[in-house]
Amino acid sequence: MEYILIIISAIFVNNVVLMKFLGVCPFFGVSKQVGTAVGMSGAVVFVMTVATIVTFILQKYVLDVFEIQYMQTITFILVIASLVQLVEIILKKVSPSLFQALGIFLPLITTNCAVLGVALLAVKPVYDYDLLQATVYAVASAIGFGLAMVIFAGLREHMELQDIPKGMKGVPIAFVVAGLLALAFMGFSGIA
Amino acid sequence: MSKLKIFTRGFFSENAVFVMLLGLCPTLGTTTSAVNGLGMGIATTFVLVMSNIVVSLVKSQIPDKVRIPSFIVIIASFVTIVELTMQAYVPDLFEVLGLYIPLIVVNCLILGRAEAFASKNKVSDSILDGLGMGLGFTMALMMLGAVREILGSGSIFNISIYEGDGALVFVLAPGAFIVLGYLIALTNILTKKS
Amino acid sequence: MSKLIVSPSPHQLGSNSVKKLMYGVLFALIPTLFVSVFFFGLGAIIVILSAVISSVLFEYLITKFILKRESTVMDGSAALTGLLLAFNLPSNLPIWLVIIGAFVAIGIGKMSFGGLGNNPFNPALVGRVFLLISWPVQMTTWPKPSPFTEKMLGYTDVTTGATPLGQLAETMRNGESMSSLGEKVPDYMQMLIGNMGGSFGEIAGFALIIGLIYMLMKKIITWHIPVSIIGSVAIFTGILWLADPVNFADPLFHILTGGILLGAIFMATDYVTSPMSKRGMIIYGIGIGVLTIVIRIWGAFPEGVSFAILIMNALVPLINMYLKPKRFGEKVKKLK
Amino acid sequence: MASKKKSSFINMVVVLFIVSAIAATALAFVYQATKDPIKQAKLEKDKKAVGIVVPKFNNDPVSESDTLIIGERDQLIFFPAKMDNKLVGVAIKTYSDIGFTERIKIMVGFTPDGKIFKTAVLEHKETPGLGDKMQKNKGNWSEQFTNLDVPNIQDTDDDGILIEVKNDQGTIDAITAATISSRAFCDACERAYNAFKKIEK
Amino acid sequence: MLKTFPKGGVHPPENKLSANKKIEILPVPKQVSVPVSQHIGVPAKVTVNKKDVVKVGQIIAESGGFISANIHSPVSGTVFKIDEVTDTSGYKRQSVIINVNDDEWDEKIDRSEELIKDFDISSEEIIKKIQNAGIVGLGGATFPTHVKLMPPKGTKPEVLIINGVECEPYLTSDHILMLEKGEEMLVGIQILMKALKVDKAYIGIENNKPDAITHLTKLVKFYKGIVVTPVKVQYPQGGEKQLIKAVINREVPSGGLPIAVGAVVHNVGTAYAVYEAVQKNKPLFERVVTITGKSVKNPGNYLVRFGTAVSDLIEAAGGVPKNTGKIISGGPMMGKALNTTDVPVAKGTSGILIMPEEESKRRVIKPCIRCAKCVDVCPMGLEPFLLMTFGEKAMHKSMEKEDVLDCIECGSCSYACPSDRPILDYIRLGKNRVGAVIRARSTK
Amino acid sequence: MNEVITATIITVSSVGVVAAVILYWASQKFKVFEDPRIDKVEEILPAANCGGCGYPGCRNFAEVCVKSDSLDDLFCPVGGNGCMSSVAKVLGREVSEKDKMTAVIRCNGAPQFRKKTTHFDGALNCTIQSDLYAGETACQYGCVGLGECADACDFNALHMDPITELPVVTEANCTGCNACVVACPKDIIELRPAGKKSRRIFVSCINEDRGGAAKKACAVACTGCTLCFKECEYDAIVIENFLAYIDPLKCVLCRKCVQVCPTGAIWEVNLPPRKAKPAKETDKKPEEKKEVDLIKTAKENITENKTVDNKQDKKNKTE
Amino acid sequence: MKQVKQIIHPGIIKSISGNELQVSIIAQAACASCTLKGACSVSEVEEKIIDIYVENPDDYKNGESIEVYFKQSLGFRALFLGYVLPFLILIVSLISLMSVTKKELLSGIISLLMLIPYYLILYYSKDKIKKTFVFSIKKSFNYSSFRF
Ligand SMILES: Cc1cc2nc3c(=O)[nH]c(=O)nc-3n(C[C@H](O)[C@H](O)[C@H](O)COP(=O)(O)O)c2cc1C
Ligand SMILES: Cc1cc2nc3c(=O)[nH]c(=O)nc-3n(C[C@H](O)[C@H](O)[C@H](O)COP(=O)(O)O)c2cc1C
Ligand SMILES: Cc1cc2nc3c(=O)[nH]c(=O)nc-3n(C[C@H](O)[C@H](O)[C@H](O)COP(=O)(O)O)c2cc1C
Ligand SMILES: Cc1cc2nc3c(=O)[nH]c(=O)nc-3n(C[C@H](O)[C@H](O)[C@H](O)CO)c2cc1C
Ligand code: SF4
Ligand code: SF4
Ligand code: SF4
Ligand code: SF4
Ligand code: FES
Repeated sequence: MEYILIIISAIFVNNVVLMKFLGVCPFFGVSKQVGTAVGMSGAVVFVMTVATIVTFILQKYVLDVFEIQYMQTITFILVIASLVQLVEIILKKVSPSLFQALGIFLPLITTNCAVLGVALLAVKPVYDYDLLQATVYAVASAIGFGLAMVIFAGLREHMELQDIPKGMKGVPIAFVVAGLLALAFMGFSGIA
Repeated sequence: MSKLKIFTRGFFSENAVFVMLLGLCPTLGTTTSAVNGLGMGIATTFVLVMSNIVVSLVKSQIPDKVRIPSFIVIIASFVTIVELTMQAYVPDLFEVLGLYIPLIVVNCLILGRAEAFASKNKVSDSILDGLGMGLGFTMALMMLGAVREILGSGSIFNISIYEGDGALVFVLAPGAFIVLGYLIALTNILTKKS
Repeated sequence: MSKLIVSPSPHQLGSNSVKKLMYGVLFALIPTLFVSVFFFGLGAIIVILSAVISSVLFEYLITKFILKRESTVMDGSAALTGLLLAFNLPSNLPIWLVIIGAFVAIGIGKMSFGGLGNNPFNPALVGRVFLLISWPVQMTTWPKPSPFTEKMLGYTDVTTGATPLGQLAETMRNGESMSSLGEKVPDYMQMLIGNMGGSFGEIAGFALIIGLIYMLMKKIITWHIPVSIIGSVAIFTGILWLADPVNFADPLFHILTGGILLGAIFMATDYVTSPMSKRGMIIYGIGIGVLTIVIRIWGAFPEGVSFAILIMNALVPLINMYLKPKRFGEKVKKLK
Repeated sequence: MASKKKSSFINMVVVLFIVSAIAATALAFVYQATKDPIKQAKLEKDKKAVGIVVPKFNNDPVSESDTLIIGERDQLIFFPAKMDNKLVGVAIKTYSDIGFTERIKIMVGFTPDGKIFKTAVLEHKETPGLGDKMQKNKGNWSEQFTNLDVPNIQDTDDDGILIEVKNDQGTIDAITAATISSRAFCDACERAYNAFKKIEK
Repeated sequence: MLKTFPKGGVHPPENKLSANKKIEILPVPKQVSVPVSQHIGVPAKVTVNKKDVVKVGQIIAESGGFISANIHSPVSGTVFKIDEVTDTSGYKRQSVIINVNDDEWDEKIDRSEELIKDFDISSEEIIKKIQNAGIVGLGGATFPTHVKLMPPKGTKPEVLIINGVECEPYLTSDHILMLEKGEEMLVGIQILMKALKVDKAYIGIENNKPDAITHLTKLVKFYKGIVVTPVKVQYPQGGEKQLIKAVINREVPSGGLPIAVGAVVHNVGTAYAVYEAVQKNKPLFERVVTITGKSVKNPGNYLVRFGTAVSDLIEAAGGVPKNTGKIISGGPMMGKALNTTDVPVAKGTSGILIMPEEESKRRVIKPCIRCAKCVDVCPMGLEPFLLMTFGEKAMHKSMEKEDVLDCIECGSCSYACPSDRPILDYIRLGKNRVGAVIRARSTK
Repeated sequence: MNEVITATIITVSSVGVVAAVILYWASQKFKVFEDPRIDKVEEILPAANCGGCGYPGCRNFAEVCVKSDSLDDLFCPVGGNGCMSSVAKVLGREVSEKDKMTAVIRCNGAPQFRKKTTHFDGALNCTIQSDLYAGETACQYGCVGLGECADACDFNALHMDPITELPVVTEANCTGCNACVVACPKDIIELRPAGKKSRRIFVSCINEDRGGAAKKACAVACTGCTLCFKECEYDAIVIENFLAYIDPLKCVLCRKCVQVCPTGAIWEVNLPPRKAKPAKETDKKPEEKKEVDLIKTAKENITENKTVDNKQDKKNKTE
Repeated sequence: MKQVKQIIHPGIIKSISGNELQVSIIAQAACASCTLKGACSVSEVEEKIIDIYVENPDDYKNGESIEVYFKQSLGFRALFLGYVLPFLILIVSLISLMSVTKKELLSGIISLLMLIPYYLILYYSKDKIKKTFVFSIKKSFNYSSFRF
């Protein structure tokens, strides 16, 4: 039950992009096509999970032990930046053709803000998560990110075909759509 | 490029928020009021200027391949400094801005300026660039914060300007997106006309 | 003989028009209008008038001065948006809030996207949800229905009461059993004719169904969306109720209360924001039904139709992308 | 871009090591320098809150504070306020987790007879415009708690809880449209009151 | 329930003004201009020269390839010239212009009215005869009939379906043909069956022609293997894919031919032409044409020689009415608007419809309200609104993905659209481009 | 040193070094050699991404420029010769000068010369109309005037003249990108060398009908009367299918043909005004003279660059 | 003839070696137009080169623009192998280890290490994978220049 609550809360109620404003740049940048949005979500789930597990261990068994919590930002960002690269290198090394296939399927997989943000949130003292809860939280957040992104990509593909007034075309209308999407997601608030 | 232009383009032609759409998370997340926007903007500006200075100083000592990680370390250090200082001297603001302070690290604006400008230019120019970009960012955040505060809480800089409740949405997440959308539309229209 | 006209086929056009459809829906709303005025009197009239007039006016002003296009107010869609927005409000809402709601509905919800046909979200609901979140207090104080009394002439100082759904939420929050709810809310017959609290357009179940029948007969809408919404609500709440009748209300209660009927018949069916294929419509309807109940039972809001419709509106492009109508001739059937 | 260094494995490792080391050192010093001010700032907040919620005193309640353990995990800090060594009130830092979002932390001050003197909100993440009306500067809702005579509240529904909103058969008017926050606030006060009773003993 | 296709379709007002008008024979005009391209496929090659004397039924242009058809002289006289004349396509095409002199028929043609039921020739001979007679589909597409009778390798025809649906409003030429020449047509069907080596034929007739249904049902008892199948009045019931689905419940696959499901579809007029070609040696040089329209004085059905100017035909029906807006060759749903009345009647001309001005004008285009009416009525299960948007934005690749080539151009979508959007115009545009690209790809 | 400082330095440095190793590895694995000249070439290119060069975008063109051995077949019509020579400079290669090309409109048939016989009422799109039939006039070759070409032009070099209902090229903006040529379903538009000082002479008609028919359909059509052909001393004019065509490479701009053309189908652009030759004018019958005047005024209308936003115009028509 | 959903990318032939074409994919993502792409920290900016096997390499020349076709289902399969499957391994091992050992640190590290055998397996089956993920190409067509 506790896990279900974490999942629902992270996906719907406190959606990372729509409610918590994490990873807004890729949310707007990579959401022009549904296909890529779906692909990206899959990758984000993996990266976010791995990143959260690693940073969680780092936090709890290094930073907390030595009482240097204030080094959180700098260690987390280094770990995350290299992790993302590591994943790609391994993939490329291990299976070049798989890597190529992903290459044309996905535009990019880094979402610094969201990954770092979720990693930071997962170790937040108020939540007091253990590793499993933190991981579940990360996975759910990533799914929430992916969900918002896929829905938004659908809306934007649709908007491409519509007759949007000149001044609103492109980015402005995308923001308004995102706003209305967030408005709709407010309906989930309080589910707990 | 003239010094003036280096300084001013961050305000208008290359404004991080309205034109280049960088650093959207803090932009949206911290602008529930003008003051919060201002605070976030200043924190970001500080990191931006300082990291620009340092990057510009050490640029020739750093091998190409570790450029990015080095920059990240430099930026992250300044972010931590900001974090610690704010905790010590403006704890209330720090609490409101919360998560977004550490997230300054990943604001593409900062890494972007370090990479695209400071790593290629003199220290003095880098300071100007950082200051211009940072203040442009601050201005944008303040504007967004001000609009949201006026519409959402009926006040500006915590000074009440009309009676009664504002439209709550503007303080909440949807309002952030919507207001920014219209502000961008407005800048588009204004810049196209002039 | 004057110049011959040449054009590609077809040379004959049907008799449908946007205007006809929109006025058809307006006509179908008339019974509801009467019922709401019957129960809420002057308040209903004031809110309706201010919503419709300001919607039409905003659309006119925006097309004329901002978009600089031909005015489109005569097609009736703005009036319809206004009327449906009004039906979603409490009858004692201050006029300035109604006007803001109309502005948001038309300005943000519709004209920002280029007007009729371009908006991804239902404008009236955008207006309503905007109001609901911005001014939750005003938006959740419901006047008591008061047929045939002089109170009908009151607008601001009428007695307020709770909606059945508010009672439901309260009951569930307090962990009381459903039988205690039964004492607090009107019986189903009363609900069907509209004698209960709530937004003044949503109460009149019977009148709304008349509207549905009219629209189905006139082929303005098809059955898919309303039926799948109501059906999925009935099934979902039915399962919960059968499993645990003490803690969950019965399906009929859920269908008759709140905005399910208004939403299913008039709001979810909005052409612009609903899917294009029949299969899509059914999925869309099921989504709305299930989300509504989820929000009602587990969410912070006592009512969830508006949110459910908006959320499914957001999914419509995806539905359209993946649930295409069945193409002719995809599979070959062998003759026996 | 005249003299970019060539990348070799060694110099990369060395450079990054140096950069990290310098950064770490610098940070460590900043940390050292800000450590005390941060602690101070935190104490200051408590101090200020304590100053608000209990009658005039002339000791240093913060330095005399103590932790009270209730149940398994619950820990509340209380601050005795003394006027000329005579106890004039106790401030209790309490919290509630049943709010709309995350934990609400408040400071509740009691006079020795168990009455609430005043309350102060320390931290909350409730919705601006709704739940945040519990803050003093956003509305006068919390005035209800000033001088609330808790021991003499009638427990109408006999559930043993004294501080409750009217919806739960209590005495407190909830914030309009924010019953949940109000309930959480009451919950925190109740917790503090229970702690107070424990201290009394 | 009556048979019909499963999805889509519209029911425009039928307006069969000329329904009970007997076939009249239009007098031979003074001059005819016979286009050499009256069919789908390669144009025929002219075989006569200026000043040559020709008889009725004599070949004047020879088939130019496999998918092509012979053209016979519809009149007797001398070839005046060979020139470019505007035809129903709206463009100038090569035509043979003949000055009429008398009405002298080729002697091989049997001009008697007598019904000849029996035939005893092989399938190959039938096809040869049909090919020589220049018969093309008279249902509108003018596809050379002999090609359809020679199924490609690997396919086997199982049933013959005769299209007597005539779902277009106004038109009645097939209807009257079924009434007056029913028996001849049935013999024609038997010939076609033999040619295809099938033993089953269905005649699909829309339910709004009860007299034709009863008449033919009575007659088919004497003809083995032929069944009359009444179908629901629903445009475009006459589209061959729809008709096949309605009659034998098989769906022609996307991009496939009817033969893929073992069916071959012919129009009733074609069947009659086959009868005349095989039993009477009469090539295709005249056909029944409906002339109709609400403002037309005498709507009627005329037997017209090809090459006759449309203006002559209109004259026979009482002249061009005042306030004429549009003159359409064919029905209102699929017909082609003419830019002049000086075009010749050709093999594909099933009717001439005259529309008054107020009915001819299109209405103001409004934005799409996504009402899905077009999706509902599309018999092919396409999404016309989407195709139109892609067309407007020149997103041809997306159109290809959305199966634009499946569109049968029935126009139901444009008809149903409440916003009066010219959906089919843009779909056609897209079909053109996409079709061309696909061909270019496959030839590479 | 203090414990915290030690811990800090150790953790951060070790994380830093690990990151360095990983990123170094990454950079090794992901090394893609991108010729730095590609960037430079791209910078020179106009960034119109119009595809006029035959490649999907400017960057692709830049890549091809860098990779291929000679620049002979490569030309960016938008940047023109200047741009190509800068590219050549960057790459240290030769570039052959290409004449500037510009679009010319080979239809002269303003409504006063080409009577409309029908009214087109379909979707306002040239291709849709020309797929349907020959057009509103008796000339089946001429411009249908719905401006698909102007829509296709990305450089604001084409607009529809509301009076002549024909497209007008603004030569200064035209980059010769070929987009309009591709767009026009009637093949009205031809890319021709702009000529010295932008002077050029061409036949503004593509009607291949016999003289009489052509003339009947359009008063300013080329009837294939061969007068110009006979007049031309440089063999620059060929007549095929009753239509004259002036070879831009052979034409020396003597403009004799212009004067002899009885219908005014030959255009001269940017040539200085000629001295009046009253003798020839009076030769003509009064009626014809009137017609020539008419043509002249019409031409003035045509050549005058009215900058009307034709898209706006079209919008109005649609609504 | 039912069409398979395809991902289509425009690309340019970079080089040809034997039957293999090296094709560079033109970025379509937001990055392509982003002004800061040069400054972006991570790997998305470099161009993507893929190898494509063709029967008739003589038909193609360097620098030619083509369209790369890739079955969408294959894209999802790649996604599954590259990200989703290791993710599942990670999660499953984490959950099971946590419930068995109750030791966070140990379970976390072991489940991360579980990825190593996964990638090893992937490494040893790379030839098979190569056969699965095939691209096909078609020459580019400009639709607007084609008509009847
Ligand atoms: C976006 C949103 C934010 C809300 N924030 C709060 C809040 O901070 N505190 C609160 O008590 N209720 C909040 N609510 C309202 C509660 O969910 C719930 O509707 C309300 O407390 C019911 O109480 P009432 O009986 O006072 O209306 C919020 C609702 C929404 C939709
Ligand atoms: C290129 C082409 C080839 C065709 N080949 C055959 C064929 O081999 N057999 C056949 O029965 N019909 C063939 N058809 C005829 C069509 O299936 C169809 O009957 C004809 O186009 C008329 O149909 P309609 O009037 O419904 O459009 C062919 C049509 C086309 C366009
Ligand atoms: C929308 C549509 C409607 C059609 N309606 C008829 C019709 O009413 N009667 C008819 O004989 N053919 C009609 N056709 C043509 C048939 O599809 C088919 O081409 C014809 O029956 C084949 O016979 P034929 O080759 O003998 O002409 C229609 C075609 C289409 C696409
Ligand atoms: C059946 C039907 C239902 C409609 N429902 C709504 C509605 O719920 N809200 C609304 O704003 N407009 C509604 N409209 C009107 C119109 O579609 C709407 O204003 C468009 O969404 C504006 O682009 C409806 C129209 C029809 C025909
Ligand atoms: S899309 Fe084609 S097949 Fe479908 S209704 Fe329109 S014209 Fe008919
Ligand atoms: S019928 Fe017309 S308005 Fe309705 S969806 Fe189709 S194109 Fe749009
Ligand atoms: S006029 Fe034609 S050739 Fe010239 S720039 Fe425009 S589209 Fe290109
Ligand atoms: S030149 Fe061609 S494209 Fe341009 S308006 Fe004329 S017909 Fe249309
Ligand atoms: S600031 Fe760009 S993703 Fe968060």
